[in-house]
Amino acid sequence: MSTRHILIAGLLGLLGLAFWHLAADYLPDAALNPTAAYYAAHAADQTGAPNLVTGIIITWRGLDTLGEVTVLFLTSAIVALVLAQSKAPAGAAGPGFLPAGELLATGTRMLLPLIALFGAYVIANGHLSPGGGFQGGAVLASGVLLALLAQPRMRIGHALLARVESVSGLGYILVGLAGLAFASGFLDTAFLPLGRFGALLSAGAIPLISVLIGLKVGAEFATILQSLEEGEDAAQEEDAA
Amino acid sequence: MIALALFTGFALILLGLYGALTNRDLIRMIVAFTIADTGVNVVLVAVGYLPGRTAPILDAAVPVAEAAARVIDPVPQALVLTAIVIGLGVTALMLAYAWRLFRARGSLDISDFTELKW
Amino acid sequence: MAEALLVPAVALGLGLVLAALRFLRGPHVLDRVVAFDGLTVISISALVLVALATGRGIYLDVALVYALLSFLGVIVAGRYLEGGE
Amino acid sequence: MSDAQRPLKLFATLLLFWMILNGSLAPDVFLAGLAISAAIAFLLPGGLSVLCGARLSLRGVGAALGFTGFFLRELVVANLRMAGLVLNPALPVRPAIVRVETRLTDPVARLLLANAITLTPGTLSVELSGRWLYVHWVVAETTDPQEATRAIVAGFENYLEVIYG
Amino acid sequence: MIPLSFLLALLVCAGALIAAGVALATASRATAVLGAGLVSLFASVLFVILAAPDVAMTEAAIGSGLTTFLFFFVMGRIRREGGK
Amino acid sequence: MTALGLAILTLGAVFLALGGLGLWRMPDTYTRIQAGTKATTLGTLLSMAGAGVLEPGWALKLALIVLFLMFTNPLSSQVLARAAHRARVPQAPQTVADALAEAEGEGAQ
Repeated sequence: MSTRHILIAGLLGLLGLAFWHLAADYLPDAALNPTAAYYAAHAADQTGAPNLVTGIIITWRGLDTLGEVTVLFLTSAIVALVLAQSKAPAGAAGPGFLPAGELLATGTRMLLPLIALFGAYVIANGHLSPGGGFQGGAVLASGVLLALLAQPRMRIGHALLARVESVSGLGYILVGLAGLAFASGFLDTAFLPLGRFGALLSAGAIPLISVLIGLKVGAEFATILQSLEEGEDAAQEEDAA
Repeated sequence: MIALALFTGFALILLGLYGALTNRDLIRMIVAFTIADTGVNVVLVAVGYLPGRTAPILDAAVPVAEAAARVIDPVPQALVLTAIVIGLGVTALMLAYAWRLFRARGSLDISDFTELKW
Repeated sequence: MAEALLVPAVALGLGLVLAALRFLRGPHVLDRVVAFDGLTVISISALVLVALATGRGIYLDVALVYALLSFLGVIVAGRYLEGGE
Repeated sequence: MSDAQRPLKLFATLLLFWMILNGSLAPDVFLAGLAISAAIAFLLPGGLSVLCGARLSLRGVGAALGFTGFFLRELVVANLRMAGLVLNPALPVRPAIVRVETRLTDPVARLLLANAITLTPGTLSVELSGRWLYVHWVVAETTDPQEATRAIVAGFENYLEVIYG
Repeated sequence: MIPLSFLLALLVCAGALIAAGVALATASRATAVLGAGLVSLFASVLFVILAAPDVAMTEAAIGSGLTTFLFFFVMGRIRREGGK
Repeated sequence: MTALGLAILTLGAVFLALGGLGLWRMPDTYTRIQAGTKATTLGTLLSMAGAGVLEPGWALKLALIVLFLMFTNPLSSQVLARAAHRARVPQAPQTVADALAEAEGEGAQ
């Protein structure tokens, strides 16, 4: 026991020594490296997106993002699968929280539309200001989480979530293929007009892809939250009742 | 400021790893893991920062022509952005397995799972 | 103006330190949750100060996320601790 | 409150918030806001907004302005008192949880009342059940429900009753 | 401009390290989860100071809201199913 | 104009610091919630007002931040106070009455 602690502390000490050298000798570059400089110089004429991070995520590194969304989908599917195979002991099924009070319930009913609106704003302005599909999806999932907290019985159906998830995933692939057909390659967003730099509807297909990613990520997070919230047993209980 | 952020990030990684390796409680191991995760993100963002420059978003404050001379490296930010999202997925997966183990064995203490002992 | 912003920053830092001390001390878990709540609200003003100092209005979007979503963590903790620790 | 009006009021509130968020009056922003607000108001039938249940007459608007002014004044008073309390070395607190009564029935009005009480001098809503509101009071002047109601609730309730009557 | 950012960065870094220390040292699971949430809160402010608002927004929405929820929910279920 | 904005901003920051002081000095959880909520809400309101005076172009968004905060902050405080009461967090020795505990006691019998 204690020898193990000492061993771990020693190993981590070695790692810390390596980190120390990395950090102490670190000197920031004076200028951007060539890749970043290229991205900064060509944001306006290639993607039309003032937010370079969104431009990189959706256009220049779009394939990585597609892969990442797939990984997230696999995660949510595996979480649901892992939890579906085990049942709660008799009499212990049901939510882990006590029922909410009236004030929280009313507050949730008032806040949910606002959170959804803010999520839509974050998604739609992803190419102009901080935000984009991933952030907006997280905000939307936070709305779902608030609904679960205030009214544990208030759930969006798993079937609906799965449908939103698969339709937006399919749409993402189709937009990518449209880039292959009408522009220079897979996931090239320039097949739609770039529009006026800095306007809401501009930057080619970037807002469209943002919306699809936002819906997909939001649905995946919501699936994870609901799987952890209910599990299989409580749903069966409802069916029986 | 970069050095400060780097040291904080590295310290968070070490603290998180130490906690994940020495705790016996599954939930607290996962908590320590998320702390290490945050530390990695801090280090990556700090490496992308250049002193005296501003966020890689072009608007009235940063015209397009000056962009390459005024903004910081956007590539690590794009990387970290996706890393955070995946990090949540990984945490959810670990918690799902922890819960499954709890239902199978009625305990969250790893010393009760003898076949995993090292 | 940048130097003048230091005065509010110091006052705000004092608030951060005091709330962090409460988080450190406890004694009950709910005291820590209260300190957490205070820290998130104070952070909103810190973000606005950073936005003022750098002159970038886009940072306000992050402050908006804090204002709208940071209370979720507090509510989750409160709802869990309702049933005892 | 008629049920047909509720989604419409929610839609109007959301559209207003959308325009404030974007801070622009461009036509594409407005059209996107129309679509998004309509979608949210349609998809969240249980949603409420501050306008829901409110009386949109001249008298209601006047009462709303009065409520806002009264609330801001009380907020400042609350903070000055709290500052005096915190900076006092003796820390003369006399806490109590007292029971007060409210006549309001509209859920939005009840929530606004509880929030206003939380932000005003020395009081904090703990629980709302039926017509009883349980309030934590830092420097309790009385424990009698009638007197406490007069001291804590009456000021806000007069305005809210006019708005959400 | 620099001293202000540096002052806030210093506070935030110290806060993150303290919160991590609390999270690892405490005996209570709930406090550990709160500590992790606080670490990601401070990290998010640090990201804004390091000029990464996109990352800060993600961390604020995910780190202090959704992750905390996952932990507390699983802990609530475990408490209900009779854990120790 | 700049001086006015800075003054309001500093006042707001002072109120935030007072909120921190209240969190630190108050004797029990309920009074800490009170001190924390009120002082930080007004402090944020004043800070945003000061920032709005300094940068008039940001005023709408700052107003929205204040609006959201004024709505969410009391709500979370109420949930916390309710949780503290349900979890039977001990109250300060100076406490004179607890009507909620009496009401719950009657309901249980």
